[in-house]
Amino acid sequence: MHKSTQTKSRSCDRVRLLGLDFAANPDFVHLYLEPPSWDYTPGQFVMLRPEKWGQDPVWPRPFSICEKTREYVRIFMQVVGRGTSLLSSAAPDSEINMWGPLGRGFRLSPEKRYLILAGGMGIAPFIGLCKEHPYPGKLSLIFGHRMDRSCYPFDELPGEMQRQNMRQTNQEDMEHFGRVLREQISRFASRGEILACGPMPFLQVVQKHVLEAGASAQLSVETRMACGVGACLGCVVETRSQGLVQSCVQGPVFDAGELVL
Amino acid sequence: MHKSTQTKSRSCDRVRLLGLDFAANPDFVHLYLEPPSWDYTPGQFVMLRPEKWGQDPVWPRPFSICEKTREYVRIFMQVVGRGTSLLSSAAPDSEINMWGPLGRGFRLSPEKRYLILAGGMGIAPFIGLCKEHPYPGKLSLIFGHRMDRSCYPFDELPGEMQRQNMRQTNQEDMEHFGRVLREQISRFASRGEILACGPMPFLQVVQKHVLEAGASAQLSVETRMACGVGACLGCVVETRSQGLVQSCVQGPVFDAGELVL
Amino acid sequence: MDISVDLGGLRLKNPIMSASGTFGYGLEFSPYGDLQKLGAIVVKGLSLHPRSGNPTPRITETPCGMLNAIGLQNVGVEKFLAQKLPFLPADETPVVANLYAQGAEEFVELAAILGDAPRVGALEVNISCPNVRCGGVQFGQDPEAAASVTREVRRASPDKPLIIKLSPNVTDIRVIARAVRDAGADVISLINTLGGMAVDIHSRKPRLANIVGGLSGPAVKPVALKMVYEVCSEVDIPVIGLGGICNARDVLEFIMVGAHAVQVGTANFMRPDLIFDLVDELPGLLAELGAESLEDFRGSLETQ
Amino acid sequence: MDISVDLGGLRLKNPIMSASGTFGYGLEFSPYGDLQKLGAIVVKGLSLHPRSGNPTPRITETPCGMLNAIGLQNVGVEKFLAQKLPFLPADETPVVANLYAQGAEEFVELAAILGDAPRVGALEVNISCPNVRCGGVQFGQDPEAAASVTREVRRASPDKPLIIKLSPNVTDIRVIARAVRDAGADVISLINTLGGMAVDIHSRKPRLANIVGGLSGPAVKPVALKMVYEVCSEVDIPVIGLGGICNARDVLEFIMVGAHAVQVGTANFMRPDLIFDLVDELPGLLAELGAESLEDFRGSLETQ
Ligand SMILES: Cc1cc2nc3c(=O)[nH]c(=O)nc-3n(C[C@H](O)[C@H](O)[C@H](O)COP(=O)(O)OP(=O)(O)OC[C@H]3O[C@@H](n4cnc5c(N)ncnc54)[C@H](O)[C@@H]3O)c2cc1C
Ligand SMILES: Cc1cc2nc3c(=O)[nH]c(=O)nc-3n(C[C@H](O)[C@H](O)[C@H](O)COP(=O)(O)OP(=O)(O)OC[C@H]3O[C@@H](n4cnc5c(N)ncnc54)[C@H](O)[C@@H]3O)c2cc1C
Ligand SMILES: Cc1cc2nc3c(=O)[nH]c(=O)nc-3n(C[C@H](O)[C@H](O)[C@H](O)COP(=O)(O)O)c2cc1C
Ligand SMILES: Cc1cc2nc3c(=O)[nH]c(=O)nc-3n(C[C@H](O)[C@H](O)[C@H](O)COP(=O)(O)O)c2cc1C
Ligand code: FES
Ligand code: FES
Repeated sequence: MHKSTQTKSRSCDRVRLLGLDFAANPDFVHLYLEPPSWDYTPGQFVMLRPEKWGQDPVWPRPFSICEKTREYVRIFMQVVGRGTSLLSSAAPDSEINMWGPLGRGFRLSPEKRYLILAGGMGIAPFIGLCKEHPYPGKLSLIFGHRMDRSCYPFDELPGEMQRQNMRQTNQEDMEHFGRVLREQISRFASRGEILACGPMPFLQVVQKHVLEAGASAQLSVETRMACGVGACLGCVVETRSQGLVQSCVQGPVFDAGELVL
Repeated sequence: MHKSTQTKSRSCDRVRLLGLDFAANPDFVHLYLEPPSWDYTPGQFVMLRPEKWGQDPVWPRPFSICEKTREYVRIFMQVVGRGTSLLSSAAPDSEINMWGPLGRGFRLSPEKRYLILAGGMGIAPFIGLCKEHPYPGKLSLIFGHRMDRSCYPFDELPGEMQRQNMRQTNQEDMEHFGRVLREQISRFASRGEILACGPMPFLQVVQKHVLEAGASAQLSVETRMACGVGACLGCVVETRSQGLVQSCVQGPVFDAGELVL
Repeated sequence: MDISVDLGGLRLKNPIMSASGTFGYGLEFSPYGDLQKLGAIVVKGLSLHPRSGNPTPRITETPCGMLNAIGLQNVGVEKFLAQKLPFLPADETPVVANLYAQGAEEFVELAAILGDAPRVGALEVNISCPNVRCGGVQFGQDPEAAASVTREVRRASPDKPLIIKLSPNVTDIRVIARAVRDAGADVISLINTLGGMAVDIHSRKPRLANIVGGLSGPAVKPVALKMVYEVCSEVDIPVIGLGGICNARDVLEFIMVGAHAVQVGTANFMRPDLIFDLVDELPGLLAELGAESLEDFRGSLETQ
Repeated sequence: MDISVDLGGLRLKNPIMSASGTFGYGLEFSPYGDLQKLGAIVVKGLSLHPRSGNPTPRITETPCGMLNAIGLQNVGVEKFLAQKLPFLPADETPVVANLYAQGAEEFVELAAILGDAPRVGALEVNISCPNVRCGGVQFGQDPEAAASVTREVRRASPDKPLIIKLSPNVTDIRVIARAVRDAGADVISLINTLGGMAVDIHSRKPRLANIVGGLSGPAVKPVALKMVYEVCSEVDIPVIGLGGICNARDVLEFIMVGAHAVQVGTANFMRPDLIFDLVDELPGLLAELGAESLEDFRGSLETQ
């Protein structure tokens, strides 16, 4: 991979919002931000807090680094509440405090095969990962989602990858998706490593099948975060070896066997 | 005058911001808002609170009705703090809660001569008044201001009016302006009525000269307002006949002799 | 959807009341909505004699809130009965008189007058205003004083439902709640404002002429919700919750922790028709949450 | 511009300290600024033994603020001394240990260990955490208990400057301040968090697993400022003011009502380099206000 797997440095920068790009559904939006000089590992995230927020809301908001180029840092965001709604209506050129890259990303080796399991917005950290991977043929992806496929940047992914997208709109779809996950995980278990990101119920299912299949997997978790730097102790998750740890520092990516979900 | 001097009705409307128009200095801005159906009297004001403010800042902001046409309600605003700064960067088409017209405006009779004394932003309520007056020749205006004349909509005023603008940039200018005010007030005292709007120190000077000259005058005062409808009792001013009264209801325009400034 | 409530004998068609001091005498809001829609109107605090209140400035904005030190400016009880009350739709929407006095005797006199007034639905006794020097806050901060005022007012006005409004500026709100319940309160309302202060570093002056004032608005909602929860868990009489309520969700938060009704205060300043919208939105939100009535939702917080 | 302060023997080059629990062990913030710029670093509350804290969720956002119920998760005093303290620039910027214990004996043991630790500049005793069930808040709400903890810790650590951190959840903060001053506190810091609560009407659950938590951030600033003002007017020892400080203006508001120094808490979450910017901005703002030094500005509030 052309990115180093180690974070070189971190900083808090006041960056300009270069532009917004809305998907088919306006609740799905890509934010393009002026790029700081740091390098990142896919799976790492940034904290965003526009200057204009004043004193409300108080917290910044965490987002996976979807992609970083010389021109921009890109965030792929779904509007779910006040913070994301304010961000999605931010004025181009407005100033946003951004700090990162934060946490531990996916540990990757260019030679290995990976099965990527993304649930909904969990696709975000994989965009850069896949697009920048030197051998996309080594990657396969199963993408489960509820909204129309056009909401997500699925089609951007390299054609050399094996990509499968599965939409769930009802209970039956969900069950089918669960079966596919189990099948694919057990089939892939001996061939490489699994990377997964998505909502908690999705990760719980993935973890269960991974452990059953004795597969090796890295899971990226989402928790409520106030600081992103390890100070507030709000984002803790339970791990088998170390008890409660900050997911913003020790995560968001953890070995599947480590996590108590 | 084509406007009735009595308020016909009041309402709280969620109106669209039609557009913003910045003066030479970007701290001076004209807001154009979708016009509700009410009629107003110059000197009356509206309360504005954009939906987007959420819960901070809590209060709406009061602004004189600068002008109202079939197409728009216009506010002439100076950016002085957080509320006005947020308003000046509001997105066109965004929704703003506006209620009004509030308070008592200037009591005017079309036959009378008026000397208008405006200090700085105190020019706002006089724009509509002068432009809509059937006999602008009966109006004269002295406009004192600190910023460059191009910041204010002075040049819009009807050419038939006698208009004098005086910029104050230092103590000497201020003193000269004070002398002009005294002179003009005493000269005009027996010829008609005086209307004044501006910052408190300006109104205090005007009131002093008006009382000395035995002139008849209406002064528009600015106070801290939380509600604009007479409920919070935050905006009270002292009057000679009724003690403390809400300036949002009994004012903002008062007879000069009534006010204890 | 049945959203009516019974507040110690005072029947409301819905749980939305205005909070004293933020809704004038009610009439100020009639251009913006139909007063008859409201559950009840609580008017500005009334004293025996007219009061002109504190010097200005009396209000200042704070993060997600405001401070006030109005100092109970009001027209006095007589003028209220003669000039304000007759114009309120009291048959449709009960009018609650909010009482303020500087001592027990004055409270008794006031309660006797208002207790006899035909169009007054209930009395709410403000033992918690932090903005007046004698009386006020002391009653609300000491359980014995609170109980004694409650007893006196109860005696002076035996028939009208009696609401005692508590101050949040205490170490343990449950102690005060128990004291006023035992002393005969039919209903408890809380919270009044939290003590607060703001200053201007440029002028080096307090932002309120009174130096300190009372904090209200969304900023205080978490404090209010906790105290309402505590009082609802402690006493068995109906509780009216308030503090920072701005929308129908906020209303139901207070109901969910056990309140029978709520009052809307500072939010009336954010938009004068806001309180009327709340009444409209409430049934729909309750339905969305799967509740069959307001009562069904009340106290439904799961703490496992 | 001289902005140094003396806090009961602890000399700070500027009045900007981090608030306990919001700045980790300091090191978390070193990528974002030079720790040596700060007046002092107050670390996360330390207990005798490691604690894992409360179940999640432990934090939730509120209007202009947040609630937390972390429950004093910390590495324990030994690991702190061995693994965290050595990496802090304690010669340049004093490290203040924040002590938490469930009873007087534990406080004494902790104070003895930390009192002897060479790189610890001062002790701050948290008698006010509302998030742990036994101990904690009780000490801070009762003047006698507060005094007795103060005396014990004073005895166990006679040499280090002793800061007692007060709870705002009391009827009269001045009573507690006098009690701890008389019991030997060198410095008082306030406020800790205000008790609060938030709930989710959809899940019908509290937003914190602990049900209640502590409110902090800009929302509480008016409450903090009033209490700091009251304590500064009441006792003659130095006071550290905190609660909602977000910018240099806020800092000077607390100094103007009489505080010697301030702590920055929740604002560290808004932006991790914010606290460093405050240090840079302070001298300029003081100059703009016509002050000759921080001390010149302190207590300069005019109440006529
Ligand atoms: C490491 C990390 C990476 C993330 N990456 C992305 C991303 O790439 N794209 C994206 O769209 N979102 C991402 N998220 C989630 C995103 O941070 C939240 O959606 C956002 O903070 C919500 O803010 P809000 O103010 O709009 O919603 P709020 O009003 O704060 O909350 C709205 C709803 O969302 C829930 N919620 C809020 N924050 C979280 C959270 N962190 N986890 C789960 N539920 C939450 C709330 O409980 C509530 O139900 C990430 C979160 C984390 C922790
Ligand atoms: C009846 C009335 C009519 C008005 N008409 C206009 C108008 O046409 N155009 C216009 O630009 N402004 C007008 N104002 C003033 C305008 O309301 C304030 O400038 C605005 O509310 C400031 O909001 P802010 O959040 O930007 O400032 P804040 O951050 O609230 O305050 C910034 C500074 O302005 C001061 N300030 C705030 N509100 C007032 C006030 N009401 N009076 C005096 N000083 C204040 C504050 O004390 C502070 O020093 C009017 C005010 C009133 C009461
Ligand atoms: C301007 C103002 C005036 C008030 N006057 C009174 C009063 O006269 N009597 C009273 O009991 N409470 C009074 N209050 C307190 C409110 O009724 C209410 O208890 C408090 O503001 C908290 O609710 P809120 O956050 O919804 O405003 C006043 C509050 C404000 C803001
Ligand atoms: C997440 C969090 C954790 C805290 N932990 C502690 C603690 O361990 N010890 C302590 O004395 N105070 C603790 N506090 C209280 C803060 O130090 C401070 O007193 C309070 O937050 C008010 O200041 P602020 O509004 O600037 O945050 C904590 C506060 C927060 C928000
Ligand atoms: S978000 Fe604050 S410790 Fe992880
Ligand atoms: S602004 Fe509220 S009474 Fe005038």
